[in-house]
Amino acid sequence: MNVKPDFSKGHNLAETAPAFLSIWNMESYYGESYIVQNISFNVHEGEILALLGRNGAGKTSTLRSIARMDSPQVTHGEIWLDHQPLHLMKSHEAAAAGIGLVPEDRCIIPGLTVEENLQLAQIAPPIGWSLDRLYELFPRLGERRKQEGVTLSGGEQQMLAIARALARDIKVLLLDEPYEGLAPVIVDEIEKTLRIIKEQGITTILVEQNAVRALELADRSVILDTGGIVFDGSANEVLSNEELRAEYLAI
Amino acid sequence: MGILEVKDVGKRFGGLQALSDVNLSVKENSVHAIIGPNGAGKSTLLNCLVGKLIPDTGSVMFDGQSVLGRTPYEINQMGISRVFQTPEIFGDLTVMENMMIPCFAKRDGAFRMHAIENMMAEKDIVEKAEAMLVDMNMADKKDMHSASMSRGDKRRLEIGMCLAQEPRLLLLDEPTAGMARADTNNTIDLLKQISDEREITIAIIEHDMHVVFSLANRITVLAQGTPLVEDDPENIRGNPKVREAYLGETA
Amino acid sequence: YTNEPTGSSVTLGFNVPQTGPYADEGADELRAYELAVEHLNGGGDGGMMNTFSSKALSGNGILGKKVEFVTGDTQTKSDAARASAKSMIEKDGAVMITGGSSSGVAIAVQGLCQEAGVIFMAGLTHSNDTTGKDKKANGFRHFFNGYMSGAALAPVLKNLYGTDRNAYHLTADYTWGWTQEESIAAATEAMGWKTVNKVRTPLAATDFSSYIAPVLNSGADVLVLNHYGGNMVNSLTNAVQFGLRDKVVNGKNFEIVVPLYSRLMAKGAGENVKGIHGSTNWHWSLQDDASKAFVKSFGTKYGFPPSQAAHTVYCQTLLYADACERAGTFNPCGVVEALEGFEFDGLGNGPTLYRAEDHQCFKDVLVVRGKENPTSEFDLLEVVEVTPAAQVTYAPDHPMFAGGNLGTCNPGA
Amino acid sequence: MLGLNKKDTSLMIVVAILALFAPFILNPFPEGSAMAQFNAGYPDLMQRFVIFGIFAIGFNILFGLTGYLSFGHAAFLGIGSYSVVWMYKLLDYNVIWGLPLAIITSGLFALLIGYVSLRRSGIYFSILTLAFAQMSFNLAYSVLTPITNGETGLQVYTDDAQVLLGANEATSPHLFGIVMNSSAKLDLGPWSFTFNNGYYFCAIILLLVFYLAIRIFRSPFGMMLRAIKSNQTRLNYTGLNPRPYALAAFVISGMYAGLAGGLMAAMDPLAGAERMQWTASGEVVLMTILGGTGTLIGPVLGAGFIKYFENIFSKINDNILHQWFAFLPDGLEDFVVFIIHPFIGKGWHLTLGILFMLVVIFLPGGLVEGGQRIKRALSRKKDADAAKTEPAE
Amino acid sequence: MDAIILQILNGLDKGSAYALIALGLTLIFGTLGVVNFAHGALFMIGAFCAVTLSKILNLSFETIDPTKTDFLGNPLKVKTPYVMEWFGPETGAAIIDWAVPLAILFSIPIMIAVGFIMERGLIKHFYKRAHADQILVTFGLAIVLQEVVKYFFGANPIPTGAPDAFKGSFDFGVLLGYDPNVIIYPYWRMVYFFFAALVIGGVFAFLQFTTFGMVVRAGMADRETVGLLGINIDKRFTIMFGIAAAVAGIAGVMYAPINSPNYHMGMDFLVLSFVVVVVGGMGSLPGAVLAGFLLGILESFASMNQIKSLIPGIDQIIIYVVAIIILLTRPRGLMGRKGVMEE
Ligand SMILES: Nc1ncnc2c1ncn2[C@@H]1O[C@H](COP(=O)(O)OP(=O)(O)OP(=O)(O)O)[C@@H](O)[C@H]1O
Ligand SMILES: Nc1ncnc2c1ncn2[C@@H]1O[C@H](COP(=O)(O)OP(=O)(O)OP(=O)(O)O)[C@@H](O)[C@H]1O
Ligand SMILES: [Mg+2]
Ligand SMILES: [Mg+2]
Repeated sequence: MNVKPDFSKGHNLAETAPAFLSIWNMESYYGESYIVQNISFNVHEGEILALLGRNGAGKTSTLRSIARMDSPQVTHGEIWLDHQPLHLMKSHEAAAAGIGLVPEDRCIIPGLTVEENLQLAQIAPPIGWSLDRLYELFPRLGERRKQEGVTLSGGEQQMLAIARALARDIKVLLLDEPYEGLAPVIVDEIEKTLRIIKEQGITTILVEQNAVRALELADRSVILDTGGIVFDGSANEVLSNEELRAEYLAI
Repeated sequence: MGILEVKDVGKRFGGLQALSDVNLSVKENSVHAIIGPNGAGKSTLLNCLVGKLIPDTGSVMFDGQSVLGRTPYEINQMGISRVFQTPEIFGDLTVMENMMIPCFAKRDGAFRMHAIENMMAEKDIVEKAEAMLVDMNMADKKDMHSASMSRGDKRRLEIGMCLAQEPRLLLLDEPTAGMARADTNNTIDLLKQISDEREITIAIIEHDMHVVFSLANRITVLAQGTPLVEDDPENIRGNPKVREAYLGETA
Repeated sequence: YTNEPTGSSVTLGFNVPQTGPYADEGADELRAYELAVEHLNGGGDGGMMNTFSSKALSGNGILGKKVEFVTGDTQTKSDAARASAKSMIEKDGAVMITGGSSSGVAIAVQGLCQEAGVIFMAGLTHSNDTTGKDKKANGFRHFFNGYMSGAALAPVLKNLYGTDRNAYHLTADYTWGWTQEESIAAATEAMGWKTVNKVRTPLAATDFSSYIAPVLNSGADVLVLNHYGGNMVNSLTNAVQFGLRDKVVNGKNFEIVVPLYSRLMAKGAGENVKGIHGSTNWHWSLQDDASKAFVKSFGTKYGFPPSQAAHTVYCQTLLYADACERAGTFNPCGVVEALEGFEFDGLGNGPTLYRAEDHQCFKDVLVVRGKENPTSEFDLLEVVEVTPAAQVTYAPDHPMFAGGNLGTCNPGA
Repeated sequence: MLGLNKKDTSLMIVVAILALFAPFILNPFPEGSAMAQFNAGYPDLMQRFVIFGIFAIGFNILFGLTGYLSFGHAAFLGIGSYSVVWMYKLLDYNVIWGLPLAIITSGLFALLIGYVSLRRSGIYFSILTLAFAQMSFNLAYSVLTPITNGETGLQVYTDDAQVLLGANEATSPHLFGIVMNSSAKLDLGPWSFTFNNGYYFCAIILLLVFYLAIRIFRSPFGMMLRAIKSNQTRLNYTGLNPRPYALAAFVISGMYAGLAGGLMAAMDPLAGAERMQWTASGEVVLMTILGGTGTLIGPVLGAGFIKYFENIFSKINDNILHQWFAFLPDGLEDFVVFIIHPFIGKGWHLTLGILFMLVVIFLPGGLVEGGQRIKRALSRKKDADAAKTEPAE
Repeated sequence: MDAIILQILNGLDKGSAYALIALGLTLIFGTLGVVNFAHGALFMIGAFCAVTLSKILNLSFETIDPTKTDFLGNPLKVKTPYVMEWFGPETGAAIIDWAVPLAILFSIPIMIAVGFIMERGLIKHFYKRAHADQILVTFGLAIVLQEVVKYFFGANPIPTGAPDAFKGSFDFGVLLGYDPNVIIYPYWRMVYFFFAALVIGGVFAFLQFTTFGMVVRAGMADRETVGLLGINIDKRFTIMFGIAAAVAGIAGVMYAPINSPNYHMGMDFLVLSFVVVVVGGMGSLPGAVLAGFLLGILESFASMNQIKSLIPGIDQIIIYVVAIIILLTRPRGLMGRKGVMEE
């Protein structure tokens, strides 16, 4: 079932892309299982998009596809970021093009200290926030800078993962369940941070189980179910649409 | 006298006093929640209970016996089961096999040489595992390779595996983190049911206050390695110290 | 008897190392076998068939049957060698197995042939045990052995280095090494040398520096390297590296002796062999008619002179064929009878005896020295002395060879 | 049947048929034909297939199930062989004394080595086992010569005790008078088939231990072993002690190796030290991976594959090549022989190395995966055929 | 005492060979996590670079010397190397004499190329595969490389001498006040020791003072995440492989005069080098170097007659005994990092 990417249908999105980040007919596979099923959506510059859905709906897979990770394998479709064809890139090229993914299991690198984890992010250009500025935003990390990253508590790891993304000069921040495992006070704080990030002009896609919280923050929302898009519209619309909330978000 | 008595436990990591003077008593058949800011030492405390870490000072008694100095499997055989913060399951095995292993552990103890018997011919085990899968709402995933499940499903499986052991004390480290709202609600129901019907004592670490307040009969708030307060849920909710250190405005 | 040839041809099994460290030696053996088969079947110039004192062979195969052969790889491992020999016997119907380049393999295959009821003509095997405690009625050895090396070398060493010498032995730590060490020590002690130390080195050793470094300080003035193959190449190279040969100890020049030499090893050790003495079974520079005939026919076919291994296995093939002819049968018992006590000449080492008591061959042994100014890449050794057979002959019950039992010939099924 | 499910039963039957009819299956080419070179149906090689199959099956119980990669299993093989030959020397040539002893001594050694080595996991475990085996090899080759007869290998001499040796008893290995190296021959036209007592003795043992392996794979014990490979943390926190399970697997696989070593000596009364060398340990690792780690039949296939190359390819020489290609014009014949020459005879290692690489690159699951692919391709074709025929109905 | 000094010298030298091989192996095996059974073959190829260069320098034309005959009685063909013809006999001879040191320059590009090709063509596809698969494929590769060398150079060792300037040995004993000839040490082995120290230092400096080492370590622990940080880890792995191959290769070049190169010398070193790396601890370069010297020195001590007479055969097994003791007392070898190939 190894479908070769087929870009022949030629919407030349490079010029006509309607938005900052455009996903067009994207399909991805884990081995032979078809996970992301032909989805298209746009994200505008500077906005926060909430990507919602049940467990297993395909949110993580979508983010990983956009970041051009090896799995799931994108077999069809186009992804354009600011006129750059992400679908033709490998993950490190996509990262250089401005994608910053905070993965759901944080992926702090074993064997490296907190500071080294951050330094690692600043090896390849473009470089973003300075370490000092990051420690200012997350003082806890500053205190723990010599500790091995993986021995941090869950919440601290989450901060490190976000800081690591910001250490690079990114255009789009992909956040996979950033609130998971965080104390309510910290969630508040991260939310504040996200607003600061937004003010910096960074576009964000936020995947979150706590839909209400996410929607309050987001401008727009896309809801996934079994690998397909079931809703694409403004965040307020979701909050006001009882049916949608009950069916796909159980809220 | 509770089923679990933690006395004066302290634990140091290098320059960091992760736990100090922790005293905790968990009553039989209660649901005891441990909450606290990130890095407060909750997981560390849990690790001291299950033999992963050995505390520097203090004692941990389970049902009148000390757990200190015992290996994890011995402690488990005493009746303490644990669910991890990131799911630990047998990824190479099917869901059914994952569920059968704790059933064997319950029946046969830490080691038994049953090299010739047919696994599937062990009727009692198979039935028990199947029943457990039905309880966990996973019967349809029975033959699935457990590594390729979504994370929510993995966590549910892990909880099921712990329950299959019929432990006397179940330790849960953020069981609903990353779980969709609907499943979170299911899990709450399940845990309620467990504590009511199976007479299992539960100690739970959780940041989702919805879960905490739905389940707990008793709450300990840990901050910077020491218990801040221990009280009934209603009192905790109103406690200004707790609000400031942990809950923030949202709760 | 086992594998009695019924058709118009007879199959011989050439079992040589084709992989592993001795592969080149094995390749040279194979060349010689092919040459022998060619000559037996009447091809080529006949080689040593023309000089061989027995005239039973006429170039029409053996007993009128065309000679065919199968080859196999011993890998210089007993197990692999036995497996290969068995396949020749069980699958290809070989009536005779020959070849090999180590004593362990020779003894293992000899035992197998005894059980299976075929003749074994051992290739390169220098351990006393092959015709000593492990001798078998179905097996014959054309090669000389450790005792004979010692007996041949001792007088030459005495002439060269005198009777007042202190020898230090480095010995490969397995059976062959031990028997050679015992033989050489006995022979040199008999002429007055003292043995300062006998040090065993692991078979797997590649770097001998830590064994060689203490030699000078031990008061020894002669180093005897009871090593073969890669071990010998490395230990000699290391010894020369340490400059042992430039030293003067006890007022005498320090000397190194390598009791068992082969041209391939000399080639591996390169310049380091220059001026170093040892013994060898045969060398292409011998000027008797038989040797010349063999060198010519081998050299013409392959473009370089044969090694002692090639010579040995060529002779054995002819001898086996000749024995069959004389016995009028391929039956191993007939062949054994024909070979036991057989005396002949014209195969390159002078008058030769296949002794009945232990199936060891007695002939002249060469003492050679690494050549100072070689004229070509083959011209590495020069013959210093041809020790007559009588001087290397020993009693069949000599203690170094005691303990074995030849048994009786086994014709097999 | 016999407590196996349908799939396993049919696998067992297939293996039984293959084993019992091997003398036919392995000798497909008529005697004297050019292809006869590829026949493998002679006693020694058939015995080797089976014996190394047993070795690899046992190894796979450890490696395939628990993931513990031992690099020292050859030690047990050697110990098994020495045990059997010592019984020949002390009692008599009946293999009934030696084989159980081989299993017991190798089991004891495995217990000892496993107990120590299993304190570590991963590569550290591998190196510990390697170190023990290499120590055994080095000692057996030299210092322990009184027990092992060193380089020459342990064998029976006429002056050995052999206290049970009867007057008319066979002087080669036998089982109550059934002499291992005697064979019956069957000639069918140009074909010739050999039925060897020793082979059938080994084959029956193979079937027994293969059956045992299936039972182990399907047992709760087998599942625990797979759980060890999958996640030891979880196993610990599920109240199970991984150590005795792994040790039991180690001992069982050591006993398999001991049995295999014992059988080698039962077929051929000689035990050499090089059986314990790391290359021998490495060989069984390669056999298992090549065949398909963790599969039941894979290791047997892998063992057959390697032994086939070792024994058949190494024997092809230029002469044979010239015979094969004699039909070609002379120049072309020489050219073809020149091209093939590096891969046969003394180049059989090269062919083997290339095949290792090809198999592992293209068949990540080993030879078994190759088989599965063929099967799938066939069934897909069948499906396609079925689909084609459907509209016609 | 003199005997001890002597064995320490020997041990340092043996150790530098072990350390160099283990260093290269650790870069691939301990750091990239690829079980590279072909590492010995790289060492061997290095040695054969020296052989090849010396063969190239010895390329000759033939003239007939009618006064002498060859073994068949024909007039002898005398070979004169071209370099002697071109540069005059003396300079020519000097160039040939210095073949081994020259071979270092010759081998580095070759080895780096071999490493690149190996990684790009083969190993790349095996990072995510099971260690067992890596063993099989690299073992296959090792056999193939070895057989190719055997095909062209034969199975016999090929003598490849050090320059004449380094022949003979240096008398340390005299320096320390002992009698002459008590503690002697070959010049070339001293060169080898200093060379090894230089290479080891160079590799350490490269990995320590650049972020390269950290990136590769991180990449090995979690390739995906490192890719997310914009780092092209594949490229760095390839470079790492090239470096490792070059280290193995020049270790082989310099080793050629110590022991004549043969096609299976890699396999002879293979087991030992794995033992050294693991005893040093997976993933630790200093560990590998330390273990190399430690085992080298202990091996030398074990070969002393005094010790051998106490424990017969100890020199046969010392390495393994030490390995077992170290691995049982230190779970991750001397300086191993947690989690590297522990499963
Ligand atoms: N490595 C994998 N191999 C095969 N299937 C996978 C793999 N990872 C995920 N899947 C499947 O892909 C589907 C989508 O998974 P994904 O992780 O994208 O969901 P999600 O929306 O992020 O869910 P969650 O909220 O639980 O994180 C699930 O059905 C899951 O079983
Ligand atoms: N192995 C270790 N070495 C050093 N420090 C550690 C180690 N394990 C934990 N810590 C530190 O101890 C503190 C307590 O960690 P712990 O994981 O118990 O927190 P927690 O209460 O579970 O937090 P969270 O809710 O974020 O999971 C943290 O600051 C953490 O960085
Ligand atoms: Mg997800
Ligand atoms: Mg925690």
